Amino acid sequence: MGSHSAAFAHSLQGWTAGLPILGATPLWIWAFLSALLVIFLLALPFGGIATYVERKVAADIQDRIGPNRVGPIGLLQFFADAVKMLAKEDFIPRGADKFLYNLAPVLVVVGACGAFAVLPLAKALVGADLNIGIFYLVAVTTLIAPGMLLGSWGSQNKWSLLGGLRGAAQIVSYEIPVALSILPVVLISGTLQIGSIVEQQGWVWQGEMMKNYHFWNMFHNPFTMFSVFILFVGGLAETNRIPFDLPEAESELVSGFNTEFSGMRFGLYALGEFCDVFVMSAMVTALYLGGWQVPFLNLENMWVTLPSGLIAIIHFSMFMAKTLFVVFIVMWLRWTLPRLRVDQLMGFCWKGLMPIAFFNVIGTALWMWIFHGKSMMQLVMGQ
Amino acid sequence: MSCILTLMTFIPLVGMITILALPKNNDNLVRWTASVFTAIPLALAVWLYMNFDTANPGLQFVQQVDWIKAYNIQYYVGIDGLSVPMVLLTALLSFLCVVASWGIDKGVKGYYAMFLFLETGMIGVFCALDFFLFFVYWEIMLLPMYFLIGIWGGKNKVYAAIKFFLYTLFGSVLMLLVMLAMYIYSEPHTFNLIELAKMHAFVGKELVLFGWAIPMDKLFWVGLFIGFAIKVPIWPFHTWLPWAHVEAPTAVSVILAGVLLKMGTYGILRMNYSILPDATMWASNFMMILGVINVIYGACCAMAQKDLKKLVAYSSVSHMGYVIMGMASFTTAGVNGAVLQMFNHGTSTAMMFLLVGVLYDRAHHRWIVKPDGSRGFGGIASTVPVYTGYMVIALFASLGLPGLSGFISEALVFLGAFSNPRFQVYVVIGSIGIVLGAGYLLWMFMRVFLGPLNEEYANLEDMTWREKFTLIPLAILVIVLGVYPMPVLNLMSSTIAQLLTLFNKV
Amino acid sequence: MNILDWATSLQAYLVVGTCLFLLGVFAVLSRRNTIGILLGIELILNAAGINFVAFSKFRAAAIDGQVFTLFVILIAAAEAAVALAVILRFYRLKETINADEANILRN
Amino acid sequence: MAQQCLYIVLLPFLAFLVQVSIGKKLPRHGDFVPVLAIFGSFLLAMPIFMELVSKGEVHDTLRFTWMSMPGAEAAGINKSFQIVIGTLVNNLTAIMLGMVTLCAFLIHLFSTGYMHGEDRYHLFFAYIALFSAGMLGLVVSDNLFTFFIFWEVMGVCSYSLIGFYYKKPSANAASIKAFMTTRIGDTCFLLGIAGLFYVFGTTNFLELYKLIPNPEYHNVTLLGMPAYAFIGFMLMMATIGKSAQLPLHIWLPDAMEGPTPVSALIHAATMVAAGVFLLIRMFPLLQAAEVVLPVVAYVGGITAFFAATIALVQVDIKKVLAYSTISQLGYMVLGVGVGAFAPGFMHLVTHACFKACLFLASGSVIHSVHTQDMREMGGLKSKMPVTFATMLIATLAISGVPGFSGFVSKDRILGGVLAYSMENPAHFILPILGFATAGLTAFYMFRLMFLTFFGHARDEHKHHHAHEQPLPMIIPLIVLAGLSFAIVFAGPTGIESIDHIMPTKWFDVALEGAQHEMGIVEHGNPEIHHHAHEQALIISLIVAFTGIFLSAITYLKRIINPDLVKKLTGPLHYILFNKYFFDEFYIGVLIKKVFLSFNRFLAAFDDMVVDRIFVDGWKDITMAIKAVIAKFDDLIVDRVFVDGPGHLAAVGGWTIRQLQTGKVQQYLIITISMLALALYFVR
Amino acid sequence: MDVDFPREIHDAIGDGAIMENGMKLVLLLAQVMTLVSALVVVLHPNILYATIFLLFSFLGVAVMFVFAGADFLAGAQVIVYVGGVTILVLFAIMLTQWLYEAKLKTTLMKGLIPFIVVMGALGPILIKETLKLSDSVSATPPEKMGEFAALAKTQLIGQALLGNYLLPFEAITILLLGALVGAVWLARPE
Repeated sequence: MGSHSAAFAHSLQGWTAGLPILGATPLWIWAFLSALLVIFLLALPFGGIATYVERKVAADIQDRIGPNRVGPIGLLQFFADAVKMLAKEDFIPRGADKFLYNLAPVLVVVGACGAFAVLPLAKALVGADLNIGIFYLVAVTTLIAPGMLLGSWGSQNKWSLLGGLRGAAQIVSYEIPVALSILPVVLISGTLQIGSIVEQQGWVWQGEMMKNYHFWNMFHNPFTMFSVFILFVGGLAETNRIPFDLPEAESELVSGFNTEFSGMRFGLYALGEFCDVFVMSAMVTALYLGGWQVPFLNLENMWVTLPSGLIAIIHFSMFMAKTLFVVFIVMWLRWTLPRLRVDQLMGFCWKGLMPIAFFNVIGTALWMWIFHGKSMMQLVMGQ
Repeated sequence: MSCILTLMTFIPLVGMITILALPKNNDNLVRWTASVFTAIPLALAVWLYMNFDTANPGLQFVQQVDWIKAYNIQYYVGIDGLSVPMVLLTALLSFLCVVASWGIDKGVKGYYAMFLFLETGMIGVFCALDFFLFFVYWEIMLLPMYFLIGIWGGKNKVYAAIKFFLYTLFGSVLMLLVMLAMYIYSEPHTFNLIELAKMHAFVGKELVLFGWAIPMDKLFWVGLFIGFAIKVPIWPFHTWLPWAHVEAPTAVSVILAGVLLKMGTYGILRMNYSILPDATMWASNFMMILGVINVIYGACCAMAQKDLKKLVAYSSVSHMGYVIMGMASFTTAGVNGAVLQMFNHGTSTAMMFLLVGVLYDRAHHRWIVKPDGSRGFGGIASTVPVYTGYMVIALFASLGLPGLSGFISEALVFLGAFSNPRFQVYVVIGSIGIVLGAGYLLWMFMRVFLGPLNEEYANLEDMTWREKFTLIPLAILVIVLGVYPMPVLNLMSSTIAQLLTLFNKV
Repeated sequence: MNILDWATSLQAYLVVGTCLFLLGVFAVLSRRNTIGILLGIELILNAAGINFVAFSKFRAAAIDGQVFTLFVILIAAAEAAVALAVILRFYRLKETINADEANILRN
Repeated sequence: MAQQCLYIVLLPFLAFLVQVSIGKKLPRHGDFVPVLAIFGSFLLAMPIFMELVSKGEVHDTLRFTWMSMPGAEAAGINKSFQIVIGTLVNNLTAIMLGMVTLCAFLIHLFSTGYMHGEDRYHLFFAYIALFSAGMLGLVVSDNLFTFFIFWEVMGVCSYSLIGFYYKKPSANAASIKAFMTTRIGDTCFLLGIAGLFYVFGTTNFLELYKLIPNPEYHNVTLLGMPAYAFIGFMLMMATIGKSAQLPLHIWLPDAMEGPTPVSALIHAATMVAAGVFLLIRMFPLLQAAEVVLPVVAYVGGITAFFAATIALVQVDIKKVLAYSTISQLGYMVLGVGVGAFAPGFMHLVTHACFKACLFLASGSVIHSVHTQDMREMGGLKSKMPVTFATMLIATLAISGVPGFSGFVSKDRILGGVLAYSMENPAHFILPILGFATAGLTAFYMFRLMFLTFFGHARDEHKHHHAHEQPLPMIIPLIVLAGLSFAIVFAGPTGIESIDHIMPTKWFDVALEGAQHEMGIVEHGNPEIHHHAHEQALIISLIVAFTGIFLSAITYLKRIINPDLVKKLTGPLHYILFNKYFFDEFYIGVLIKKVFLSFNRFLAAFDDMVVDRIFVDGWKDITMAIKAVIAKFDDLIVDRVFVDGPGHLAAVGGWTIRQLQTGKVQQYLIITISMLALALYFVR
Repeated sequence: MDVDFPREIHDAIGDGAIMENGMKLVLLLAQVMTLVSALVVVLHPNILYATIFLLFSFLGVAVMFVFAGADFLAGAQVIVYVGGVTILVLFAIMLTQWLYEAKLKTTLMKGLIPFIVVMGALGPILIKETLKLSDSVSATPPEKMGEFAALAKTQLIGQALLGNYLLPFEAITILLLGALVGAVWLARPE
């Protein structure tokens, strides 16, 4: 294991080895570049497309048409939006704390995009497969909280401040159930490394390898079935999505922490938020839904040997399909559920999710102890 | 299934924990849970009864595990003929009392938790064969009892609870001292009751206290005896009992009279008799006198009571006197009768207390004669015939009517004690108790149930099904054992025969 | 030895740690705002953490230093919570958070 | 046969169970169940009885172990203990079975009429069914232990039935009195049984009969007296309690609070006779004990006389009968006491029949006129002819008129007494008491008859409503009256068809067999006996007719004015009317003044002294010690030894305190400066 | 699990070979950022800014941890300090107007004596001692460092916490609980 760590950077270096200049470029630059590549090839388009999709989904759910003017079926709408944002006047309200006002969106985007580094997009396509992967993911996304807080303070607007405070409190609180519902997975796979976690969720029909693979973690034991929902709900709250969108709460706080932001800074906020949704969904996917694993198939161990490029593409599409499905659920929920009150929100976290999450951790631990780490699937198959 | 005793002991504890984990407001859930967790030991007790080898005088279902190895303390449980009737009685009464406590609606969770904890202590005491373990259970029992009286009791509950607690604790201290002394002076040091009984380690030795050389076994005997006498209670250590009984809630009174009192006599048989037979022989006259005093004194005091429950409480004092008399007689019939009386008194007095509790639930007082001199009840036999029927059974069982259980044991005690030439005079004196017993009970019955109806209670409600449910098993036991006592006698007789061989050598 | 190589050496870690410590001490001593003092204390704790980690890698090549740093971090978290609660309490009492006003223990 | 006895006992018991559980729901409140059950018992008992009559002897036993406890037989006192119970059918049993089942059946039958429409009708039948079971059980018991058990069962039935009208305080008082009084005897009985177990290790009659003559046991002592004497006295006490002998007789008159059939069955025919039956069953022991029998005789004689004197002046018809019962029981006890146990037993049986008849007849009267006071009756002869006739027969029987059963048995007892005193002239008082009682009996019984049935109606209203009773109440009267004739028990009738069924002197034959079985040896000179019997016959006839004559001239012809007599004997009448103040003495003085006061004192002692002083007193002592120690602690330990150094430190502290500015940062600056300094030097 | 952080970093450390200059630059920048931010923390009159720069200082320390092979600690540092302590302080400041407005500037006199003490006395001694110490410490042989770097730290920390350091670990948990309960109690509304 681990041979594929930073595989992408390595392969970049490998591919360019023969070329002048590029060939002499040190690995760390490649690593840096690869990170940039991920962000620009993945995060930015995703952020853009997501706005469009969200509007389309909303329209479908509300039985309207949605964006339909720019491009075929409004497909280019997000380009128009981007252009609009970039072209907008760079405006800082008077009385705002300039330093904080500028700093805040950056923190948010760094927090959200930093997480992309460890997402296992495919078996051979990982920014950096850290051995503290999940831990890193949790750590880096915490940067979002001070970002929101500072931005709201910096804009010298009481609605913003209220929104920012709510947001920070919410993120800090919901981090606990989220972390607790990550723990069962860690217990199951015995590692923090996302790559190997995903690896273990594979499926092997027979052979010696069988005992190391136990299908999706979600179906590992009864407790993880609950865990995945807690992770999802907690993630929903961490990303300030409906029904937990209290920091933005249009009807109460105008637009919450980003009221005073416009133009590219608002764009960054929006980007950060969408990236966050994506990261959260990817986390759910990687931890519980088998990541890039194709259900019941082990592409590397089939009767025909597939080219590695094809495998990577299939893995990647599998991963994206699962992730985007989760993203779709998030959007779906947005138009389905009403917003919670603040006290309900906190109560739900501390009195609802927390105890269940604890229970899941203990339950999973007991399961691991009793069944020697076998998943339900393995038990059913008699392995 | 050698772990059955451990199971019986700790299942109520599991029940307690379960109850504490239940939601706060769902009282019925708590009640059902408690019933289930007392029903399991009862079921196990039935199994135990079925599988108990009556021919074997020794210990059965033994489980022996090192507990604190450094001090040779063991988790050592087992039962023989002395303890098995008590274990059965405890399991039965605990279950019935849980059902009988259905009406309690103040702090239900706490009540049942305490109750189950109490059951653990009680069963533990009867099963323990290691003195240290015995002592631990003995003290475990004290605490829930204190709270049950102190929180769910009547008007003077705090006084009664503290009195009960301190008094019993005083006895425990003596017991503790003797326990430690026995440990120190036994060679090898042990708390194991069976080992101690085999050793005869204390005969002929002397213990120097304040310059006096005191025979060791007699000193130990007196210490243990006072400790147990307080629990029995033997005159003059009995005064906590009326208070505790009167103030405790019904079910707790039942347990108190039905099980806790027996622990004293059980303890005397288990410790004083087995370990210190010479000293027991030395003190037998003294015990017999105390027994007679208990019988007559208790009966006389009961006669003068105006509170129904206090009357029953003093009647317990009187009835426990028979147990002491039977034990002190050292005859087959006497000791068998004493142990049988322990069991029978457990059932009949439980019925009495339950019935008094039923009446108290309806009328909210228990005066036979109110403090102002007017009559408390009167003629309620016509309004509550079923209740009266049960009362008649309990009452006649209690006063020793042939055909009901109380008679068999009392008669055996008298026959046994009379067969020992040393005690015939005491038996003659003690037999006055039979007359007095009938006197106070029937007088009470007359004043409460018969005569012209007190119009205040014309609309008294008769027994509910739940109340009948608690009384029917006891009534059946009382009648069946009155007609044919062998099912219980069989359990104990071989063990008692073995115990008595100790005294024939003397 | 150029500056880049020096940065990876034990000395660099220790010097940074010491400087951080000194700055923390200075903040603790000079800040009149109690929150400022709290920030100073956090710096001091971080300095300690750096030293632990540095020695863990360069001197011992063992995990113990890291474990202690973990403890330091945890204690820092507890300390921050308690300190802020104390400051709130203090403000309710004195209507100020000037550290100099916290002088009930004088004389 | 012995097995048959089980069913005889069980049938009424099952009827009891049926009545208690579902009696109320059955048609007619289920009264037919006990009636049929006891009739069944009667039918089962008859073959046994008839076998006795025809063969002159029956004998059968059935035994099984009830309780057994293996003993530690190593030595001495710890024998294995076991109680073997069973049934015994012998001559006495057979006679008792016949008598009891018949009486019980008739009285059950009577009750269906008498109790008709009463509240708790089904329970009444339940109780008397249980009672019958108890009595039959007692009769068939082959050992004293079960004998005692059934004895007590009867006691509790008696208690319940006396207090049947439980709303009447007097009924309740009577019931509790009955139970308590008999309980005293019962306790002694239990002690007696305990003594038997101690001495013989068994209570089985047949075994006892074998063991008692064994001289080995004669030397055993109990409580300093010969064991036989102790046991004998204890059993005598049991009889005194159950058979209402002096001084425990007080309950029986009060027991008349119960319904009249109960009085007839329990308090006349059967239960009270059980005491005498006990004496008869245990006669060998009493005889062997030697000192007991004279005491028994005196108890019986005195009781007979005193009860008869009381009966002279009572106005309540049932009270008169009650005292008469006590008196007659006294006769039986007297008979047993003088060793004439066969006549005693015979009197038991004859008395059962005619006294039951008397009670039932009085019940019939009471049922008719709704009063028990004889002063309100009179002239009922024409209104209730059958009742009158049957009651007259029974009265003649009890008065000892020749040709009736009472004459035979009483005469034999008196003969025995006379013989006894002839042999032991010191006991001359016994025959005097006996003959006096015979006269008194005749007097008061006829007084009763005259006041009730003759003369004019003293209460017109009640007289007007009086009427003869329905058939179920009449039949028992007739049957019992028929049994009051002497021929049933004694002697050739000359009528062949009857003699065919009852051979000559079947009773005497049966009793001789019983005597033989018990191993009783006839003492004394048969010559004297024969002589005494002749004399007794003449004297008893004279006194009986004198009594009847006096009664007639006083109450029928009114030649002697009873009121005048009453005035003349003022104080005596007062004492008699109040029954020698036994009740007042027992209840008023012994129970209320002495016993209850003692109890109250004891309870107060328990509360005030044992509890307050000896138990709670520790609290006060502790509190006092606590106060002293607390003071000591406060003033000396704390102030001087603790605070003293503190004050010293305070002075020093005040000086140093001036350095304290309270500013943390200043302290820190000093600390860190010192640290720097230290580092500088340490380096 | 043989890997630790981006291969390139521990390649460099693990082989004992020269670390890539770029990475060294990153480390140097982190050190500088740590110190500069700390300076701002100490000197900035506005407590809010001081707090924000404290955040950067923490991040710098986290980066240094990464380079010292303590990646798990780096994560913990970020989570606890950035996600916990900083937010807590910010909350306190923002929720309570008085804290923000209480701009208690350090006066010259107030700052002077500490400055003298720290920079004049403690500072030189400590720096000198540090330099001496770091020279005197015989550094671990590179291969041993390499071995260490190759170890799975998270697992080791876990084993250490539940092994040798179980007692302190439990003590810390109790301390944390106590501290939090105490803090809540202290800060409760009147």
